[in-house]
Amino acid sequence: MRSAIVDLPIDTAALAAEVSRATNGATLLFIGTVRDVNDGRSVTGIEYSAYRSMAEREMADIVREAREKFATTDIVVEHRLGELAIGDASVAIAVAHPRRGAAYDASRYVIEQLKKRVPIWKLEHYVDGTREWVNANGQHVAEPAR
Amino acid sequence: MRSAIVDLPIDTAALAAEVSRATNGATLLFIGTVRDVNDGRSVTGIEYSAYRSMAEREMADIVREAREKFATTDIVVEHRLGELAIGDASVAIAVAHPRRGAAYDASRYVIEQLKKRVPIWKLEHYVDGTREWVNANGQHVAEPAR
Amino acid sequence: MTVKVLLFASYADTLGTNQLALDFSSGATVGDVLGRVRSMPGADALPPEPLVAVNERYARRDQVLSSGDEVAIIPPVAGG
Amino acid sequence: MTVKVLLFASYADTLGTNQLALDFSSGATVGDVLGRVRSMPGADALPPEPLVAVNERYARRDQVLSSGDEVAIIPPVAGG
Repeated sequence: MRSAIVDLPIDTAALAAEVSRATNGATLLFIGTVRDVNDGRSVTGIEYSAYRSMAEREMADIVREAREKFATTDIVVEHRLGELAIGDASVAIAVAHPRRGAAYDASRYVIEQLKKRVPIWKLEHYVDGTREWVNANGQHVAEPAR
Repeated sequence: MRSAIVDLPIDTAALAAEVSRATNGATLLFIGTVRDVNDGRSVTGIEYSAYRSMAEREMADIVREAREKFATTDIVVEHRLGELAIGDASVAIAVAHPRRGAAYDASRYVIEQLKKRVPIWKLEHYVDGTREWVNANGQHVAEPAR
Repeated sequence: MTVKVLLFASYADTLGTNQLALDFSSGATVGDVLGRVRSMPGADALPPEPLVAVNERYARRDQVLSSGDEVAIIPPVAGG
Repeated sequence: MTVKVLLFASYADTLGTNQLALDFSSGATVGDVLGRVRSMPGADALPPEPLVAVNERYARRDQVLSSGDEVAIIPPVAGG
């Protein structure tokens, strides 16, 4: 059981390996990646920032909750910050469990809670050179000119 | 979109890479692995066998159905046959989708249908040297002495 | 007409073979094949209503067979 | 007492800073901090009820603050 905010690329295969265990029958690896289009606009990259200490604390809380709800300690989550390119993994969640149903439910719980509670923000960069803060509800706030 | 019955170890990271695409925001990799205990008995390995041509056909059907239901062509499934050891991947399903909800649902659809319909069987090998056919409902049928 | 019957896993063990070639008169159904197989030595261990596929598709008891059809009697599946 | 206020992302842009140190009399609440921040130049762009955390925990408007508390005004989160 582990969660971390990281600054380097996430090694998703290593996360899956980290939760593997002879008692588990199902491993589920969720990878969130940067899309080239959001809300109809062409994206060239995203800068992720966070209230880092609180984000780490919330992620640790979420993993603890998932352990209690789904009875497995085999949960690892990493969220990356900084400048990400299209296709880069921004978040990865590896869960393993004796039963597949619980693995799916635990994985889903972690990503949904993460998207609701963990104080991380993204500044999308568009083809036209503009940048906007995006929130999870799809609302945009233009970044002031610098 | 691809499905296959394979005889060699499944390269799960390659499956995840195969479905990745700049338009997708979520990749979900499900890996089914051989557990060391089933129904309270210590397992040393499992031999998977199949009605191979029909298994390939059913898997292709399931992937096509998932494509229609969840609107993504980024689905790859492999199921391995032969002698597998504890921890080996017997099945892997990689799905990518613009939205994470659909990725989870498509992945779950494929594994649930696979477990219901694809004619594959497993002969569990136990610590005491006995072997039994196991079905998805947890019923066991002892293999006749050879 | 001749129908090819495939047996797998525990059913192949039960009947001591994984393949049979059985002759039927025209109009025979999946149910007829099952009846014949069930009369064979050891076959009383088969469940009353096993899954059956004809030419790699799951089939009902009343499906009429053609010569050369491949009828598979399918134990409860356990993939994954 | 002095309260440290943290601003992030679009809110930091809006106020032109990511950190403030504000003085309050004893008994001040989260709501009092929000009221003060909202009186600052540019702050009318903040939403009426932004998320707030005190010492890294989400907090309600009526939470009473202590000296040295870290109050973060949190834009809608967008991780993942």
